[in-house]
Amino acid sequence: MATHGKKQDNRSPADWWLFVLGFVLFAAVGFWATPAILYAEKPQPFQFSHKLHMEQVGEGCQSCHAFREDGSYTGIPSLEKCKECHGEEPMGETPEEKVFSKDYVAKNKPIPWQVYSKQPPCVFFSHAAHVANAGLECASCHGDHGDTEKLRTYEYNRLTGYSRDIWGWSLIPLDGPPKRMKMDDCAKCHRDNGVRDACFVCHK
Amino acid sequence: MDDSKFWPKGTTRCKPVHFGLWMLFCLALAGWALVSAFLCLYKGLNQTNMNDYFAFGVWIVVDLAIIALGAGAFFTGFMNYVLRREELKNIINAAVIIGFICYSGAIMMLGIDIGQPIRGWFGFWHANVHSMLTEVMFCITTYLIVLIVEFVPLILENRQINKVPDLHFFAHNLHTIMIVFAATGTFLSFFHQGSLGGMYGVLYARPFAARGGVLIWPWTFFLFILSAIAAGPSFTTSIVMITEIVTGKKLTTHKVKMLMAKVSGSLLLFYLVLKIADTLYWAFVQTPAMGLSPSVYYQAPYGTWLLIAELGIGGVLPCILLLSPQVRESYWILLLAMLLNCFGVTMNRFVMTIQSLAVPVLPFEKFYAYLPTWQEWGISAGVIAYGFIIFSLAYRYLPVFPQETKLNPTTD
Amino acid sequence: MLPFVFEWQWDIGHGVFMGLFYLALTIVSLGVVAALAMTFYDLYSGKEVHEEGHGHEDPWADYSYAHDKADRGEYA
Amino acid sequence: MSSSASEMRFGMVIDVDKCTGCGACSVACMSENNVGVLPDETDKIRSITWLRVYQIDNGQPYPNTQIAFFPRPCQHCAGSQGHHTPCVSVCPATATDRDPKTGIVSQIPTRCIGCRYCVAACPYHARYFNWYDVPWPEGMDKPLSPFVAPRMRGVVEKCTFCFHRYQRAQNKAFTSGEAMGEMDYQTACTEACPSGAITFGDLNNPEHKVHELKKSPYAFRLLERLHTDTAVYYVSAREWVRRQADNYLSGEKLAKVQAGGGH
Repeated sequence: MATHGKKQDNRSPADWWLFVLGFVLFAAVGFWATPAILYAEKPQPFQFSHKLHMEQVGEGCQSCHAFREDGSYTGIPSLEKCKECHGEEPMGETPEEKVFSKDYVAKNKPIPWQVYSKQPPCVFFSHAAHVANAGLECASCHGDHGDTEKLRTYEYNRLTGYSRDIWGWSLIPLDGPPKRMKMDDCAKCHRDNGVRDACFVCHK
Repeated sequence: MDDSKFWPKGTTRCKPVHFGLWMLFCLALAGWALVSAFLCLYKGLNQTNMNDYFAFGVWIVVDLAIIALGAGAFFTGFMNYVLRREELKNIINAAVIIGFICYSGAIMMLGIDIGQPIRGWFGFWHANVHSMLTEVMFCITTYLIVLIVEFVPLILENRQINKVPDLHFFAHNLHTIMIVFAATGTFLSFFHQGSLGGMYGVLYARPFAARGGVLIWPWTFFLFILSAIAAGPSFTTSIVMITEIVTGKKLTTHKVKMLMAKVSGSLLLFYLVLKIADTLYWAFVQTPAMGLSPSVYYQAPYGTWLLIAELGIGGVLPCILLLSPQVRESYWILLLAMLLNCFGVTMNRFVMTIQSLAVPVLPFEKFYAYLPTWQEWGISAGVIAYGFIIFSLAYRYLPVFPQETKLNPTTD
Repeated sequence: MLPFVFEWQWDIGHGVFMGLFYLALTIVSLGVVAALAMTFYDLYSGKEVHEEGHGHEDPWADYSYAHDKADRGEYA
Repeated sequence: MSSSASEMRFGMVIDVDKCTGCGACSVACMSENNVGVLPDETDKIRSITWLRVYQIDNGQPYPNTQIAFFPRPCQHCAGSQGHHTPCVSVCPATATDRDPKTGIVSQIPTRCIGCRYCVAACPYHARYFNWYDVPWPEGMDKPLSPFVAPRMRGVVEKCTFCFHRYQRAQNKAFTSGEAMGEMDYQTACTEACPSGAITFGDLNNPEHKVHELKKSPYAFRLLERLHTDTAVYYVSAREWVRRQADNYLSGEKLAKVQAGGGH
């Protein structure tokens, strides 16, 4: 027989609060734990001060990060570029430079830098189009990287292997570069500047 | 094991042993599908016989066919809830379940059919609104949601579940506003049945499939809607009749079946007139304008027998049968006519998919034929097994047929 | 799908397509919400469940949809 | 690049009478664009050849048999008479588009969901689906070009007119300040062709060779009557070759639908 009817009596307010509490608790754990699980750290070969170097060189960023004659971009300078100034004997006193001279310059071994802004292989990015053609500052995408005294920790996504800088720092599109270098961030800037191109312009 | 307290009130069902054996058979069929699906997902689509000439294979044919046959759900719902044909309430539950099976089955198949299933959501997120396939994806998914909403109250009306007051009232209230869902479903279904046809009609560089039309809609858009609503009610009714034969019970009055047959037949006649006009224009005006003759289209094994099978045996013949009152009176000929109608729409979807791709467009290209592998058949069979399982469970435990108790009075 | 996705453009195509899509979704979700609200009302107003769902003499005689209408007196 | 310049349309003029069918273009294309070699390359309806060379003949018995070769890259259709490019408009996920600046039809494999609707839409069979995981044996990944991303299983790929070479040429133009010349951007197949059968350039630019070549009375395009408006022109002095480019009813005159010069 139908003896139910007043079922709502079974649910006391305490049950609801327990539910809300559990929900919030799990959401918080997920929010903090997920990045910790998803991203791993990788050390840079040795420390490097952009600030120090900027004081020594004459032409700013371009002194080391330059265009080649065919319009391609060198990106991180090769060891040869470093050797234009550095010899096997350290120029300064820092222990970092000793490592650099002993392990890399002396052995003529390329430095395996971890590149924060390295994009997945499907992405085409032209520094020439942005710097030489559109006249953007390096800092508009790389932030104050050129003024830093230390290299921050490099983090990468354990699943994809890509740098966390691509899209791991914030999921909501409040931060643009350098905090985030997602396709949406490129697209936003393009759209704001009235450049709406075919997919091929940024993909290969 | 006695499950009789879950049966709808006042009905009897076969012994659990028999039902279990039948389920085992269905599960075996589903197992074949699971093995096939695993191979296709793990090793890739090289497990099929599709290739760069037959980009679409038997899965798309089955997809299109079951979606056309599932149109019985929206059209019966439309006639029942919107046009207020009260007598159709006796078959609407079956129509909804069959529609749900067809649509969910089709979506599961599509998940295996695309090369990168994990990226399936790109079609929604990065939608190209100019593609007919985008329209299909959006409408099918949304309509499946509608079908779930329509199916849920029926599940909640299981004799035991319905004792829970919350669920009882929820089911009851969903029924009260069913017209809202039925109308939305009609709108959605109308568009994606059309978009499925539009998918082929817009392939303007594929002379076999291409059609003219109005605005953005090629004629196939309208022809697919019409053929689906002509075949859908036939499919629903024939499934009910087959269930009657298998269970040995009368589940709806013959009057309901005759009404469905009449609707089906009239729509089929309307469809056939337009389809034949379209075919004649296509064969004698459009095709020569592209420098082709219909004889190029119909090469072995895809000969003109396809045309005869689709429009003759699966079109004109069932149309005549369904529209003659004497035939509608006869149980067996009516069933035959309805099955022929379903066969016709299936042939249409087959021809539009496979033959469109088989016909070479470059003059120096070859004419290829295609045969599915056992993995492709396995997944197709899986959808059928899935349908058997859902429909059998629904029949056993849910009050699908309102007239059942009246038509099968129990002696005890 | 959403206006901040890269492919989105404020044109007729997107307006009509997405407009109809979201309209359909809204109608369906509002329908479900309405049914839920009615259910809560029924429960809290203390409405009793009839035995075996539909306490008519013959529970199958005017089942489901027809019975809904009968409840609202549309057959009267 | 100055946007005031008139719209470009990159395209090819392929001299069928010069083509010897050697296949150098296909090979150059495969190595330039990281096209993999499948476990079974005899399965020709599943293997990937962005630029396929078709062999055609005049259907006459020996000794009157003549053969010719049709190298067939993606035709980079524009679509005319109210039509879009056949493949671009059908893609549900916007994985392919046509760049109005260059007239090049792109394909973004990382966006492709693998529905193969575009493969069905293309009458030239220029689109290829990755039915297999491409096996790059140990060491075979070393000579991959860094300018083109290798594709994964389950996506569609096709000829891009070596768009990465356009990007490179553009970079050079940006840094040097000089406008991009005709020879700065040439496809790999054009460079590889030993008999000079393929000419590549901007069809709309009167300074480019293709602009003149496409006006030849012997120039034609594949399936002109479908109104796909392709960017690849063919040239042959032999009428039977020109006739093979499109479908004709028996007795129908070639001249009736001959595109002749421009479009």
